[in-house]
Amino acid sequence: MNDMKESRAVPEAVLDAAFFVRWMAAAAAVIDREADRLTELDSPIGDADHGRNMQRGFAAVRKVLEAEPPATPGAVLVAAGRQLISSVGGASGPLYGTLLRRAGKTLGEAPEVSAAELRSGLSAGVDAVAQLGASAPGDKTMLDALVPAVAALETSFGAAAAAAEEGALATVPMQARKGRASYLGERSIGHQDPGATSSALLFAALAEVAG
Amino acid sequence: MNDMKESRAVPEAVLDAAFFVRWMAAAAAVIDREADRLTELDSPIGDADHGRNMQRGFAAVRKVLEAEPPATPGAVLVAAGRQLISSVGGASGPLYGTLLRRAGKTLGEAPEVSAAELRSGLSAGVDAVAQLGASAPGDKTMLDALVPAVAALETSFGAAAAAAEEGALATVPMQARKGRASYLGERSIGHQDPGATSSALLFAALAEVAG
Amino acid sequence: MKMLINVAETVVGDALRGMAAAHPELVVDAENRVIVRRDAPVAEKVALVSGGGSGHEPLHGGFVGPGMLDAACPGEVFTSPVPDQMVRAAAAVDSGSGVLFVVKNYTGDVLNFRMAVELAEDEGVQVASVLVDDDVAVTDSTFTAGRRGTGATLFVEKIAGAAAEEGMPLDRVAAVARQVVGSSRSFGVALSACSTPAKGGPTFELPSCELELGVGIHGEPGRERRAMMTSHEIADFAVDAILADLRPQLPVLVLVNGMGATPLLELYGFNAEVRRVLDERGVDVARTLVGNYVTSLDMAGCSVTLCQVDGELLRLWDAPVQTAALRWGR
Amino acid sequence: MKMLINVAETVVGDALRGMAAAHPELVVDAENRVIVRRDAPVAEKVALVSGGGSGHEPLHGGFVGPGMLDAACPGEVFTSPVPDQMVRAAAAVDSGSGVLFVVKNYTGDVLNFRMAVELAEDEGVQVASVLVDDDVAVTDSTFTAGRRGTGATLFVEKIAGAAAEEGMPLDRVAAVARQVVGSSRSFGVALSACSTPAKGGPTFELPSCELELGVGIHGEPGRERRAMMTSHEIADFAVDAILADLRPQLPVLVLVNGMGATPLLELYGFNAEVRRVLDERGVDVARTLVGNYVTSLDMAGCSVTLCQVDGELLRLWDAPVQTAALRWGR
Ligand SMILES: Nc1ncnc2c1ncn2[C@@H]1O[C@H](COP(=O)(O)OP(=O)(O)O)[C@@H](O)[C@H]1O
Ligand SMILES: Nc1ncnc2c1ncn2[C@@H]1O[C@H](COP(=O)(O)OP(=O)(O)O)[C@@H](O)[C@H]1O
Ligand SMILES: [Mg+2]
Ligand SMILES: [Mg+2]
Ligand SMILES: [Mg+2]
Ligand SMILES: [Mg+2]
Repeated sequence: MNDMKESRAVPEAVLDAAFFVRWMAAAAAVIDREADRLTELDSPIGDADHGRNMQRGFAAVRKVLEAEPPATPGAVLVAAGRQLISSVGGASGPLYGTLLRRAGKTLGEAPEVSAAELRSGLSAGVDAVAQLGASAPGDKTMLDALVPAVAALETSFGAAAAAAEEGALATVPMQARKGRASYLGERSIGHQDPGATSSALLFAALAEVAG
Repeated sequence: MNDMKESRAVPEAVLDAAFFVRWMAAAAAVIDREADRLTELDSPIGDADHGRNMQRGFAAVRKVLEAEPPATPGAVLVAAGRQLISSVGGASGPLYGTLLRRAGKTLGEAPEVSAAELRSGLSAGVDAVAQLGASAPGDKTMLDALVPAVAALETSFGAAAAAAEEGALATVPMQARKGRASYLGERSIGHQDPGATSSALLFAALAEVAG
Repeated sequence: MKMLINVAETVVGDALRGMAAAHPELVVDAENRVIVRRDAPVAEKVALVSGGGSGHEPLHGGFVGPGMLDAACPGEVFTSPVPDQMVRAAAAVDSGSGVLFVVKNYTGDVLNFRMAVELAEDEGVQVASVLVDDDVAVTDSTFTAGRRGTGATLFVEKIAGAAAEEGMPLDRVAAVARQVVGSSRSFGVALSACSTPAKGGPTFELPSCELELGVGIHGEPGRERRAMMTSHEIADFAVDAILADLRPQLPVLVLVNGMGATPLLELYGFNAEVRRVLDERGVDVARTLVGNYVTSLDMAGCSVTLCQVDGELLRLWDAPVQTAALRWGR
Repeated sequence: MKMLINVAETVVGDALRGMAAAHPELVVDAENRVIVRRDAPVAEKVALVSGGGSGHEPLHGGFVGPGMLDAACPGEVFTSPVPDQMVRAAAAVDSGSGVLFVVKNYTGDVLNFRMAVELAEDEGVQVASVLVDDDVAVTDSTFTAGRRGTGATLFVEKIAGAAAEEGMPLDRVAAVARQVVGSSRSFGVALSACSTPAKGGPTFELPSCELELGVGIHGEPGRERRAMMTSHEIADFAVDAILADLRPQLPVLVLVNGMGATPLLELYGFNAEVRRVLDERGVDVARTLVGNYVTSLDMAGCSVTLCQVDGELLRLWDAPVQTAALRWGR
């Protein structure tokens, strides 16, 4: 994913509903490819279902977006978020569902949004995740990828993808304080968080479609 | 066990109750030593309990004979047989129990018996086993060791032990027609019968105490 | 192989003490290894006694209680109990109306129960026996020890138990039991071997890509080893093996039985496939029971038992039963 | 790892179809994944709804029926169900007297049920929730997701179910449920990992000479790995871990629960050891339940749950229950 750092900065980009549909499709594709790895990561410190959960969720998202493509960026994200909530279950369903729904609601009904607007939308989504999960960066969760990614979005989609990836890697030495991995106490140290890893995939997909 | 072939012929021997108690004690000892092997043999073509069954039975036999040593050879075998029936269960309990009980009853109440009398007693016992088990030599059971052993007893205890051992080995290529191994059909071929093996141990113990 | 035990030697006795602690409605004699319903002997009632090797729990101890067995005699793991246990059990439950021994067809069980019949009759107890031999995997029965007794034992104990509870005399209860045996067939598969405490490891090796077809309940290998099959394929194979031997004209009771280590989630999924095959073959299902009832320690796998029932057998099946493992009705 | 399945993707749906075939007394909606007792909604009765990941069977679907749950929502294996299922279940069972959600404390379950509460209330259903968090293996709960919900769920569903059946109003039923949670503690051990269909193999590697102490019911490793222990030692460890947190002043209900692959023979033997420790520690036992009730697919191991009960809770425990997995009384 290093080459994504090279993606051009896109503060000037204007993103329409089709772009968001492409993002979700790319996310579904990369998650399909990486599902086994996500489940593997969820095995030593979780319950070995994260890959399947994400796969099921994004397959449902892709299906609903293909069947009835919403007219606005906000509507795409809201529909995707609702679909995740209705099809994933587990911790990741409501959390990712809330991330996208809140981001979508923040984008409002504009037919096109700027990269900066997307960044504020995602930022609001990440705040909602932290609130719902009662979690913060450093807890060894998806937030450890999401928070730096949204911050780096100021620079470029590629930078965001790279930051998410780095954030996911940074969860390895952490002791989990939220989610299933927290039950392991110190034994959670030394493993990469599956949710942070899937978050990195979502930003990789974003950089890919932007890129 | 090859050296047992060298045991002197003892048609002239006179065997008292103490001899029979020693036989049972020697049988208990050798079965203790070989219990795991018997269970191993019972594993591919049975239910992996023959060693434990025999061990439990002969431990009980030894205990009762030590606590109240019967006065006659016949009484020793009857008591041993009853003890096997009361403590083993499985197929081997009633079969070996019947073998010893019938042999003991055939010996009657004489305080000493000759080797020839022992042979007739065991011969009656083996007939009773065949009747109870509705089985015959060639069925891949204890009879494949017992029948040649009793025949060879005419020569010597050592010869009987050797014949029993040979009979046990001869079960390897047989297809089982009785007992649990018969459920396997052709897959029972190529394995030594655990009951024939424990019969060989009983005759090895007999040669040892005679020897 | 790790087990939740102290030492192999005390496994059965320990389990009986634990059973006594959990079931005040039973009298569990851990030393003599007899489990008796607390209100036995029940006046005017034929008593049912069964038993067999341990390792098949809840069979038989879990089936002691009103409407099913009056007593059970657990042997060592996979080893028939001894005649002394059976005689003691018969004496404890006989009300004077006689005792029915329910015997699974294994050489050991048959021989030990046969001796027990003689001894019990010597003590003045009237005894009848019924032999359960339902496993269609064992063929050529004239040249072998005959078919094994497996899942149908549950049907026999439940239905004959209900007949006894209704006050039928010994010969009628025995006849009902034999009717159930004649109407029942089973087929089992293993996805893994089991580990006995005495052996301390698996009773046979089964590669991770294969399964055993036609296994019994004592950790023996089956009649045939094949490449792993789907639940759909296993259901086809097992049901067809049964139907080749007994084509039901009447509705059937279905037992989808787990061998011990197969999750209930999978057993229910398998039941969906069993029902599909039965529908395809035109066999009506009257009742279905799914669970771990006639087990093989920690073996992974399952068996299917079908029992075709007329109105009378179905009524007896539906009659109330109050045991540790099977309960319904009032 | 071999499983008795077709493909991993359809495991839960297949199981529900098999459950529907076996249990005509339930309405099983395999597509929408809701299991409802057939006579729901029961007039004037508070309804109990629970749910969670699949793989813990008979929990929760096996506990649907008179005297216990009105509906259950099974998620994917080890994955919380989605809010839509819970809302659908609540709508199906609400008689107007309100619905109690019984939620095991896992982030996923908590978040999904929380969303369901909002949605159900939007639809005019009065909802209360109770969170089950009984696992003493999880410490430092202020810095973690808190204690896990495990075996006590059975006690909560049974006892609150009886309270609802008696006609108690929603706040009383919820209070009873919370009293059970407050009075219950559990501790679990694993002798092996389990294998999920999605992963196709063990969720962790456990050498043959070691066990995991303090495991949950989702195939996670425990808090600590040790050299294999005897049943005696495990009982000491588990019971003492519980008593260190809650020292019962009243008699207790004991659940000796199998994780799925541990034979009932071993569970009963383990119960003998649990009873011994409790006797030694001066804890009175009111009732004992031994079996596979809150499982972890094919994991070998067990858990102990104690629930201290006053006369009222004991009466509600003893009250009749008619579900697939738990039945007694009339
Ligand atoms: N409280 C929380 N806040 C933020 N993220 C969380 C929280 N709890 C769990 N997660 C994320 O969810 C991921 C696990 O998702 P998943 O495996 O799909 O659900 P479950 O844990 O229910 O099986 C974790 O790796 C972590 O990143
Ligand atoms: N019908 C029979 N006649 C003679 N011997 C038999 C018969 N059935 C079984 N056996 C013997 O019993 C042995 C098995 O004994 P054991 O393992 O103790 O009992 P079980 O088969 O009940 O587990 C077999 O190896 C065989 O030698
Ligand atoms: Mg997970
Ligand atoms: Mg054997
Ligand atoms: Mg045996
Ligand atoms: Mg999960």
